[in-house]
Amino acid sequence: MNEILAWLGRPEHSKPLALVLFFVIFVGILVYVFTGKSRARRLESYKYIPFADDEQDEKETDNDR
Amino acid sequence: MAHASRIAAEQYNYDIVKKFAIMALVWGVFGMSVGTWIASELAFPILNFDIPQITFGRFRPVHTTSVIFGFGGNALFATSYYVVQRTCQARLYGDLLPKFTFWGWQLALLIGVVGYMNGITQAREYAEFEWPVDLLIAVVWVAYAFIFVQTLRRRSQPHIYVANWFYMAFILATALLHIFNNLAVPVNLFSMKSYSLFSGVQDAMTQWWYGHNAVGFFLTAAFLGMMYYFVPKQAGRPIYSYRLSIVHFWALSFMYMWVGAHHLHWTALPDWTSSLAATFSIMLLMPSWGGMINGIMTLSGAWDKLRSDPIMLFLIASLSFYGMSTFEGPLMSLKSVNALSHYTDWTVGHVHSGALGWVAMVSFGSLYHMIPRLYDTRLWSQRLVYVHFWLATIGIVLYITSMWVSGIGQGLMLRAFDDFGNLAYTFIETVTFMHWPLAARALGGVFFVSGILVMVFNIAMTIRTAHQEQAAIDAKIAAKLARANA
Amino acid sequence: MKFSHESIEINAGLLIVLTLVAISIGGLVEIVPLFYIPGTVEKVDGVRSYTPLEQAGRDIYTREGCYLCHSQMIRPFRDEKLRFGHYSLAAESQYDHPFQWGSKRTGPDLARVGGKYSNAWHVQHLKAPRSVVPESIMPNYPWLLENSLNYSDIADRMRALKKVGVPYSETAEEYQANVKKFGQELADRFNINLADESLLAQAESGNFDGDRSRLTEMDALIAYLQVLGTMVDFSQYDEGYFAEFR
Amino acid sequence: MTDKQTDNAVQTTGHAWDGDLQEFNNPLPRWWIWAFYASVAFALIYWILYPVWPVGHDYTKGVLKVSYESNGKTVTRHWNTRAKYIEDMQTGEESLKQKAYLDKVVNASYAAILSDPDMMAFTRSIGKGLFGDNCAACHGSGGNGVIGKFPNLVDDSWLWGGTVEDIHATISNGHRGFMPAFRETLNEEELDEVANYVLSLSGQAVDATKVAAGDKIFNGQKGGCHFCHTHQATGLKSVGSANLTDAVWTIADVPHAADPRHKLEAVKAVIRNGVQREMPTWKTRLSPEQIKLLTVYVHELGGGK
Repeated sequence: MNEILAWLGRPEHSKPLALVLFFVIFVGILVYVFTGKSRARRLESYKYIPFADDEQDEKETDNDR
Repeated sequence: MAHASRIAAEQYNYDIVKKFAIMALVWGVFGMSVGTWIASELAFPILNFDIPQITFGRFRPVHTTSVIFGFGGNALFATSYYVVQRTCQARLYGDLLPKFTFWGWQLALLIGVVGYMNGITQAREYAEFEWPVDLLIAVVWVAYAFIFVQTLRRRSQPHIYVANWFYMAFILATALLHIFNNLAVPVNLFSMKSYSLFSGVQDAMTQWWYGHNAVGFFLTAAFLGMMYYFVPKQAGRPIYSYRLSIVHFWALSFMYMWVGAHHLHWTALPDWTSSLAATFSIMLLMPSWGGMINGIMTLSGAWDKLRSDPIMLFLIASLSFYGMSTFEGPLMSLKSVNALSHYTDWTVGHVHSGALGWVAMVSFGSLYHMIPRLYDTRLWSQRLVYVHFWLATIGIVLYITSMWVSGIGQGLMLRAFDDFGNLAYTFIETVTFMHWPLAARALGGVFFVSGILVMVFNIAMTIRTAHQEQAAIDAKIAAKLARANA
Repeated sequence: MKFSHESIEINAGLLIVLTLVAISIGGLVEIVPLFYIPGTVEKVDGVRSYTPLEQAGRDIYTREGCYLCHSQMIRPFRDEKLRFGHYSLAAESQYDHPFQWGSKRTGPDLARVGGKYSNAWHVQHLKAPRSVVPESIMPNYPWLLENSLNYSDIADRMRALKKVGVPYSETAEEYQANVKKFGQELADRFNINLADESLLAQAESGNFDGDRSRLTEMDALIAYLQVLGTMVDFSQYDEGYFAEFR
Repeated sequence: MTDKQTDNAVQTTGHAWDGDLQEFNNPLPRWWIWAFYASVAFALIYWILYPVWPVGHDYTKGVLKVSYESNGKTVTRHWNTRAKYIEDMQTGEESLKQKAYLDKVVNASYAAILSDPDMMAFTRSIGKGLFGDNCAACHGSGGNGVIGKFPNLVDDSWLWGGTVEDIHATISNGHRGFMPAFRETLNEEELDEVANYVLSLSGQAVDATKVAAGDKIFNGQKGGCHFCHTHQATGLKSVGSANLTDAVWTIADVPHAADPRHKLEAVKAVIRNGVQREMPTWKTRLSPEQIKLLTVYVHELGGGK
């Protein structure tokens, strides 16, 4: 255990370590994004964000008329 | 309607967006014209005219800087300020600070470009700005990042739309690259000359880490941000898969930073570094294509729009060129292919299939979409958009094919051996061979510049019409008020 | 879907932090080890920093953007060896701030152009390339012969280069170290306190532009071109030696 | 514009809040995922085969090996670009083809090379490249030189000698051609006289009285031209001085002068300013075999001597 800690503590080993850490995070993101029906639904709903402002414009336009 | 947009104009800071959008076109015309000029210099060297300021070596950075940071940069400022406001439904943070980013950016470009013509350069490709300009850019960039983040924090939506992720990554990565690649020691405080902190192999690696990620984050990630807003908006349909956009965002931001060393295959850079870059370049293909798939599939089931909407034509063509050049890139990053392609016009052609086909075309499409909305009017002429589209497309096709001929031709000639195992061609024979491809490339440039000139005319007429409409409405209101008061 | 203001802020911050992490790793892994993995820069004899005149010439080389058409990096291929000479070593550009490996060969590689042509040829070729190579597409550089060389800040330039690691000397100890490393004659050339004298002396003895009466930019540029690729004597080494560093 | 916005709004509300599951379930395209896995697999294989990952003060070397000869022993190293290069130089197909001829060259005499059609075919092939990439910058791709700057190699006049041995020495060691400037020694009048004399040597129409005066200067102490050019004015190949009697002009551009006055001026300019020319040394750049073959190639350009 001490040896592992010592190995991890060496600055020149920080690169492979950082890579492994990031890879784990990346896989985590993948899993997060593609599991759970309600999460999928929620995530996909975000694609309507660009149209939300039109709706507002529209309302204002309606009021204007 | 007019009233509504006036409310919108108060809700959103459109003034700054207009400024950047117009400067994008100004720098675009200038930078692309200079590009066509230097392309012609290579075909017909007499065009250097023995004038130091416009010889190829000094004029080439003027071209690259004007198109990447002038045209591309201003287009990105304009669209990011537009998109972040519209998708957050919040006004841009600050009032003076955005203006500072505008004037600071134009000043940096101007000093840079005038400097190159007078021999003031760091001699690092795409990072030729000398140290005082680098400092100015750094300050502008910090202001930009601050404005962007503060605007994000004002959003009324709970979620940050993915386009803003791409813009955010572009801002962060550019800051990181800019700072580290420009570490240098000035000769003295009053000298425009500086020497890079690193030397030789480390300097080369840092420069191409920067150089390729200028492509990766400045010219790809940021323009994907543009794509993620303007393609759905113009198509009137949401993006194909939001989850795909999340995955490919993270894959792209992670993997791009590894690939710079593929510009240094077979050089004195250690082999491990360039092999590593090659493998990440290959793995980058699918994450890159994620954006293309998402954009193109957005149109699935609505392909008829391509027949009636020239702006959509620009956007979809840009995605096709994006797909093509992100396929070509990993191919060229393979050591065996790179051995042939490196140092030749193939690289130049590849860059331009991305720069003209992807970056310029997606910008044209987005600007055509955005500018009439900023001025609350319609485009003056749809027909001229078609004219622009075909001029641009012909220009690009001429450009890319002539560079394939020139680059692959030169690469093959330089490594050709005859029956005795001797070199089959001398270097100068390859120069002679390249004359006609180089001339054809210059012609491609002429087409492309003609296209943007048509656009500038169309946009100018659009803005003029907008002003006239506005004046007419104001007159009507004034008349009404006068009658009411009477 | 309830979002408090706080969690929005956290999300924006998290996005920034994660993005920063994502974009930092690649650069870290590829750049940092180049500074400490032994053998990245080969151990060879002969590589030295540039003399003041050569450095002034190098500054003109970068000013004119020569790197946009000429590489200084010969790759380990048979055709390049036959055409340009031995492939370039990392050691050969260890004092190059900035590096000038280039990315495009519109003209030939210049890594070993030193000594290949006479000074007179360079003068003629830079002034009017097509007068000697009719097929050339290089621009004319007549002003190099017209402009006097401005070397007023050469000592400052050397000082700046010294700060980034080039072995120029300012103190007596530094000078002695250079004498040991490069010999008396070169150590004098690398002495910042004698920068002007050394620059003038080299221009006088080299007579690079063929006109002793004037010190022009042409003198400096040719002095630089004539030293390119001449520092390492490759006949001293077995070919396998360099392969050990990769 | 209003119409379009209405369209968008209707469509958006329709999709977003009617909960159309079809829209939500846009999967990642299958082929996209599989292609991504394939590229990752490619990278993994690459990482096993080639040097890739920096670890500590070293890097992973990969399992691929390259072998080459070094000092008579076979050396095997992990795959790297430099070992690949040595391997290609030693055992590559093109190298072996060339080597077969180069090995013959080492021991062959010039006469043997010149009389063997196969060797001459090889010489022309390698010579074209060697000359084109090295010599042509000065002497022109056809060897015609530049009058006043770089000697013509296709005529029959050789400053430093035109035998294969002479040419070999010239290429190997280079030369420094030098003629002093006479602007201090001779006045305008005298320059005119010498120039008249020089032109008369190759039978150009000139002023007879000036020729006689020029003769005195040329062959006397005042000019001393004969020290290098000899009394016969045929030149000395030991110092590379020109033969002035053969009507071949390498420095003064007499052939292109419009009229006698310009011819005179061209010659006077050379005498007034002197000559300083340099041919670089090639033995440090080219191998002995290459120099030998280049010698034959250049010799053939001028039709030999």
